[in-house]
Amino acid sequence: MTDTTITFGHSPKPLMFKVKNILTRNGTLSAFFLLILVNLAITPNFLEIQTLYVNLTQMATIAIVAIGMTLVIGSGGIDLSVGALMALAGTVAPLIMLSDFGMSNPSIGLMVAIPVALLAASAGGLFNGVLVSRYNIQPIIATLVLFISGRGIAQVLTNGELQSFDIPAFEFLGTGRLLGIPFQAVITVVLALVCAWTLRRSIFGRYLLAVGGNEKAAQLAGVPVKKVKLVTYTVCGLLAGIAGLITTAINAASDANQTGQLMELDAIAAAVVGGALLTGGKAPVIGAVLGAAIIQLMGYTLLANGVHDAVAMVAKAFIIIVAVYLQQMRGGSK
Amino acid sequence: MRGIHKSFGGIAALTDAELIIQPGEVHAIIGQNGAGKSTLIKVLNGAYKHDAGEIFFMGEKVSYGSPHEAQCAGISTIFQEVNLIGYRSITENICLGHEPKRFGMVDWKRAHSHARSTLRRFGLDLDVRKPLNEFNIATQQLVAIARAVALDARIVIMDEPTSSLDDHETSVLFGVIRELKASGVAILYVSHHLDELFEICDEITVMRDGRTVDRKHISQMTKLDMVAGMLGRSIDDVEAGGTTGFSAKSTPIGEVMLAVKGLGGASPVKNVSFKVHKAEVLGLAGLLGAGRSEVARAIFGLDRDQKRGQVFIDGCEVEFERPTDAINAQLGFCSEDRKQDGIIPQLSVRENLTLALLPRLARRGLIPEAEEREIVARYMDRLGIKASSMEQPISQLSGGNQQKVLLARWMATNPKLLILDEPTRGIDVGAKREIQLLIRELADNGLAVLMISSEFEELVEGADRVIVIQEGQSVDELTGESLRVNAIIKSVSHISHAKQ
Amino acid sequence: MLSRCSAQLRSEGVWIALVLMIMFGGLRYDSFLTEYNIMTFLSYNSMFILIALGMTFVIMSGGIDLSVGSVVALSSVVVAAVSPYGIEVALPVGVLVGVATGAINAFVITRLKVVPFIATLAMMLGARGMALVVSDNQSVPVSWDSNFTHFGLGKAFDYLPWPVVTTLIVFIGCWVLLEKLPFGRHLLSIGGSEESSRLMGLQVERTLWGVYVLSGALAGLAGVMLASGFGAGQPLEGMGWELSAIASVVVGGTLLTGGLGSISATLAGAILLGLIFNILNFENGSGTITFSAYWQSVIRGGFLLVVVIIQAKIINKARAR
Amino acid sequence: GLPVLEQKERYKVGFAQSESNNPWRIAETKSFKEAALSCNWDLVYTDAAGSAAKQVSDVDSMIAQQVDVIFLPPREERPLLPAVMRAKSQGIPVFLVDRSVDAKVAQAGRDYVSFLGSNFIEQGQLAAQWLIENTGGQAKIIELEGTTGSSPANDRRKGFDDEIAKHAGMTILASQSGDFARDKGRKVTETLLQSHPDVNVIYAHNDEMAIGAIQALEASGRKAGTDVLIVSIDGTRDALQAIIDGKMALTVESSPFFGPLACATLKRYVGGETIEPWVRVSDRIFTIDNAAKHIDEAY
Ligand SMILES: Nc1ncnc2c1ncn2[C@@H]1O[C@H](COP(=O)(O)OP(=O)(O)OP(=O)(O)O)[C@@H](O)[C@H]1O
Ligand SMILES: Nc1ncnc2c1ncn2[C@@H]1O[C@H](COP(=O)(O)OP(=O)(O)OP(=O)(O)O)[C@@H](O)[C@H]1O
Ligand SMILES: [Mg+2]
Ligand SMILES: [Mg+2]
Repeated sequence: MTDTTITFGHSPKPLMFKVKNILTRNGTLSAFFLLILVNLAITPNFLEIQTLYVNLTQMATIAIVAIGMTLVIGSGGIDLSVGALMALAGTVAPLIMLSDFGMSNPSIGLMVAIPVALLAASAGGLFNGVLVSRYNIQPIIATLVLFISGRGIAQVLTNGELQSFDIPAFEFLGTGRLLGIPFQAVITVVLALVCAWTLRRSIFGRYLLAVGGNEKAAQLAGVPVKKVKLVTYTVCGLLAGIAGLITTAINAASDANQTGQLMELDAIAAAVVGGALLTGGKAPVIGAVLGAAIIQLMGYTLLANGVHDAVAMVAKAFIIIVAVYLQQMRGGSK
Repeated sequence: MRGIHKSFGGIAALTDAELIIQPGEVHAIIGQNGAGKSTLIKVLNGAYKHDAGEIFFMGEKVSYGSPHEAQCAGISTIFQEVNLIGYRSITENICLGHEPKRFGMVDWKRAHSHARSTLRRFGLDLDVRKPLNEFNIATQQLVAIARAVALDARIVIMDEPTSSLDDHETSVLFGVIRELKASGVAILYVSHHLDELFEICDEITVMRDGRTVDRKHISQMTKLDMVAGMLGRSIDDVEAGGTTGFSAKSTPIGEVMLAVKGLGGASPVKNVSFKVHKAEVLGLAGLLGAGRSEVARAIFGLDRDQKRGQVFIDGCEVEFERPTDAINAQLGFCSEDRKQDGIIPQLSVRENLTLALLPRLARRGLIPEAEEREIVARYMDRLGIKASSMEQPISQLSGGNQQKVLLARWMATNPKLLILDEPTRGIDVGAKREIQLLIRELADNGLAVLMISSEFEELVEGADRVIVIQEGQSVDELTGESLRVNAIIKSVSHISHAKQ
Repeated sequence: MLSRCSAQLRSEGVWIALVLMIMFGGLRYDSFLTEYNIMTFLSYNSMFILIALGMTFVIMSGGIDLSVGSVVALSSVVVAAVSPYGIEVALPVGVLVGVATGAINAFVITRLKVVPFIATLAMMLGARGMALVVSDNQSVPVSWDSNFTHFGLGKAFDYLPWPVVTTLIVFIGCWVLLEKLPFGRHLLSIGGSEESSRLMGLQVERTLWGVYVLSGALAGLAGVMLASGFGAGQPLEGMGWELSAIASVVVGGTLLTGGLGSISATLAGAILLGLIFNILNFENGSGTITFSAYWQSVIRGGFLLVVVIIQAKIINKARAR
Repeated sequence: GLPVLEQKERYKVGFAQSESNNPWRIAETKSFKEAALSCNWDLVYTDAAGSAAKQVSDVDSMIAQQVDVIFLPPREERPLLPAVMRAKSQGIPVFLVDRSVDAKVAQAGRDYVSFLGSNFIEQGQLAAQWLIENTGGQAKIIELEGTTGSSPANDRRKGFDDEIAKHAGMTILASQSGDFARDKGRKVTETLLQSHPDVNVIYAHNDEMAIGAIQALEASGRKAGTDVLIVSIDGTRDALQAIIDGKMALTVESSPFFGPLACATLKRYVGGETIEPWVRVSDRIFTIDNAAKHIDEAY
């Protein structure tokens, strides 16, 4: 049709231009590198392995929840209940482990506690899915229900009280190392790869994007729209549950009041900074992990440099806008 | 307009395009799908910004930043896809942006009467307070036209205004165009119905691959000239092919594939019965709003409230709960509304094409990539789908190519019965021919095809048999000798005319 | 193109639920329908109604505004600081604070093309941060000597609390804006389809500016009520208010996808969601059961679920026809 | 004058809790519920979920229900004033619990009966004084603040910082909010340890954050209690256990057990006694010397 080359990355151009090109085309990455550069310049002791570990462990939960959020956003929805589901999973596991049964059979208790906790969070996700797909309730409102009462359920279960425990096998989830790498970072990477791969290669992934892109058309083409949504929200709940368990494990205590507080905002921000479109049809899982890294690094930078909480909030607001703007420059060629 | 360039993400859509329109003339732009007609129009009215070139309007150099500016300057546009607001009433849609006001407040009384009188020019008498989406596409299209005409513009741009109108409505539109023309308004007219042009147009600009390749007065052109110009081929070459793509039938009709008995239920479908045989193309004719699309949707397991009646596939009665069931029974359905029910805009050509095939393609839930690519390449090749690659988002393709991808989506599933609702709506002659050829070829290979079309010519030449639907009832069947355009027109409009 | 489904606004559900709730409360608790309870209830909920009204406009235009809760806080601390000059100064200042944040939202949305959800999410952080910075992390005392607190605590004609009167006036203004002025029509069209509206020649950006500025202004006004009705500018107040505002709007039947909505249904929705708190308080005082804070959240979520499902059923039924 | 409360068999007592998202508040509520049983109260309990405005509205609904007396732990000092004033105008005596309201506008003995509680500023001072004594006036401190903008965070910071500022050898390296929560306290400490590796004291505004800090220290390979001294406020069971384990040095008590005190004070008030404006609760200090003795009374 035209005589211009279609893939304009290959044409010979000065190096600077190329770098600029890659960065403008991948705004998320450029925002990330920008943050790293800033940190190298101003943050004391930034180039330490411990710094890396601290950031890895702290971003793990955001990243895991953001992956689930990306899937939901990709299917055209949103999930406000992830923080509440984290709290739910985080309280259910210690409840079982600290019960008479769990105390007398520690290993069986652990084997039961983790799946049951994850099941509880998945059930919450499934509940969201049912509201969204079966009753056609708009996702923000559907998930607002569990946002309000999910944490309440967790609090009712524990009467709002903290449950401290000393179960090293469980705490490994939060504090352990695998080949020297924080265990939760390993979990994050594995989950990200599995999800990214599933999205790319599996029929479910294709269906998910089709539903997010144009639900009516997908339905007409034989995509089981409701089932896809059910699975998507359930997976998101499951991932939130995993994050909840990790949080509980690090703290060696479950706190229904605090676990996952405001996580939905971080996760949504991470997903969007990572390139998810709130209109659906795109689910960049790896981007979400990168987005989580940006959110984490941003917090780290402000904190480590003594920027006080109030000012940090303003700065965060600014950085989110800049990151999303950079991210969007890639898409909007106009 | 002179030397207009416009590209999307590095792909040129317009190269050195030129357009000159005189006051009081009806100027047609023709060209294949993707030739750049709509893009040129959008550049003119400010929806897109051009990369290079100049636009002069009444001797002044102009460049509009938005359709709003163009509208203020006197350029009003009817866009190719109906672009109105479904939830809002007809009045609101017509008056939007220039509501009659009293003391700064919207004067609803005047607004309604303005809307009513505007529509009356088109012979429509509708409840203007109702939301637009309660009306069918043809009515919506007429509302869009009425809106543009009511704007008191110097130039009215019409991008394929007739693609969802029937003959009667088209002739009403032509009446309005003549009125406008008489009052000195210039009209820019884009259409794939070449015959229409002779009726209404003065000047023709031919576009090909983003360039304006020819500009002549209509009297100096024949249909063949136009087709040749659009395709960039010699006249002889084109002449050999005929005007529609349908060739003569080569395979005898087989046994009954689909039988519909007394289908009815909620309005507008009341009582429809017909049979489709293997290797047969059955046409459904009817006026807009007769309920043809609803019949098709009901068969395919959509709109489940159409409860009465029976549907048989291969002799067995079936009741599809959802499209998946129909697909499993090897049915395929191309809906009339590409944007709403067809494409998944963010996904690539490849992903769109294999969507319906996935359950069969996938192994243990995974999609075999190589095989998928191979299938996509095969169909893109076979249907001549023009895209920069199979990874291009489908939203960037022209309408005709989008339609081909959707056809391929169903062909790939190797269906027994294919339901095509307006398969060639808004598609250029070149692509249309190809699609028509393809339909024939599919039928000859034993496929049963149910084709809904508002173009009677297409039905006459393409269908083996035509069922006429009138106000939700199947009233007539035309075959063989009786299958003539005139006969369809008569049959289709019999009652409605008698009523008036 | 356009969908075929008939989609008229359905908001019967919220009115029925509201009437049922009021009847329930009135029959079960002696002092529920007393003047004191009704007036203090309305007075307190005025703030929620105001931001819910603003949110209705935003949602009808197809957007969302997550920043309102923080803007209330920001406005309240700024207003508290100028309260010695009296309400004549404080009121415009508070509204202006809201207008400014709304304008920033609008700028980010229309110019930088950041989706409303994210743009206002950032403002939610930003305004909260600003509120804390301005107030030096403390609630800001208001002047009790000027007429400032009269606005939040006083009554018009010795009967109706000023916040209620103000909200009533704002409500009427919003209704006129939506039903009688072109602006209302334009924003509904934009919510129905932004692309179509642009192609039809609407000045989409200008209307969106109006929508976000209005939402901000109403949040600013709510901030004035907060400061003068509670005697302090409170940088930490208003957390989660955006979500209850969204819930009020949706419970009222306004489509989150935009294009369809009703101002009066939002009013009903906001009152309904406020009532549940009031009723829980009365239930805890009636001596049979005491719901802990946790049970209260479970019940509130459950209540929202019921209302939303009823709404969904009504809407789905209408759609099926 | 203050409203008179007639002698009755049972009193309808309003308790307008401000929030229930931390152990301290939970213990406080529990204490009031127990007091209700032992003192023959019909308790009208509300929860403001952290919103001062809602707390005012909660008090309003108590007034509407015509309770006899209101115990109010104000979420904030200033925004609760209208609630106090309205109760007064409706003739309902109010006792403030654990936090007071702005003394410039409302006064004990005139607008409300009395304030029962301790002094947050003093708690911060106590922690600072202990540190100064036990570090010989030399320390590099990280401060973990409570929720930004909340009054215990502000007061505990003021009391501590003012005291520390008097000693040149004591420096506060960084002061950041940990939101009164264990998880956030841990995260913030992890980060601050990286940018301020020379720290040797951590002061947390509550025990939860202190425990988070211990976890952060251990994760970074430092020994809590030896490499870094930890002091905080509250006196929770977990904190006392940490003191016994040698991981924490000190916690200043901030008792949530107001129920019995409330009961006793109300009895005195009904009996016609004039209640002093501030019924002081004296805060103890828990260290390794007495932690084991008191752990069973902790919450
Ligand atoms: N928004 C867009 N982004 C990218 N490419 C576009 C866009 N709009 C149009 N194009 C491309 O520009 C070319 C010209 O498209 P245009 O819509 O102008 O064709 P047309 O002549 O109107 O075709 P049709 O008859 O199918 O309407 C096509 O190749 C199309 O793929
Ligand atoms: N949701 C709806 N609400 C009200 N009327 C509807 C609705 N859907 C369809 N109709 C009506 O049903 C009738 C038939 O619809 P439709 O126009 O699709 O028939 P058709 O014969 O298939 O026409 P077309 O040539 O456009 O395909 C029309 O009169 C239309 O107004
Ligand atoms: Mg076109
Ligand atoms: Mg049709």
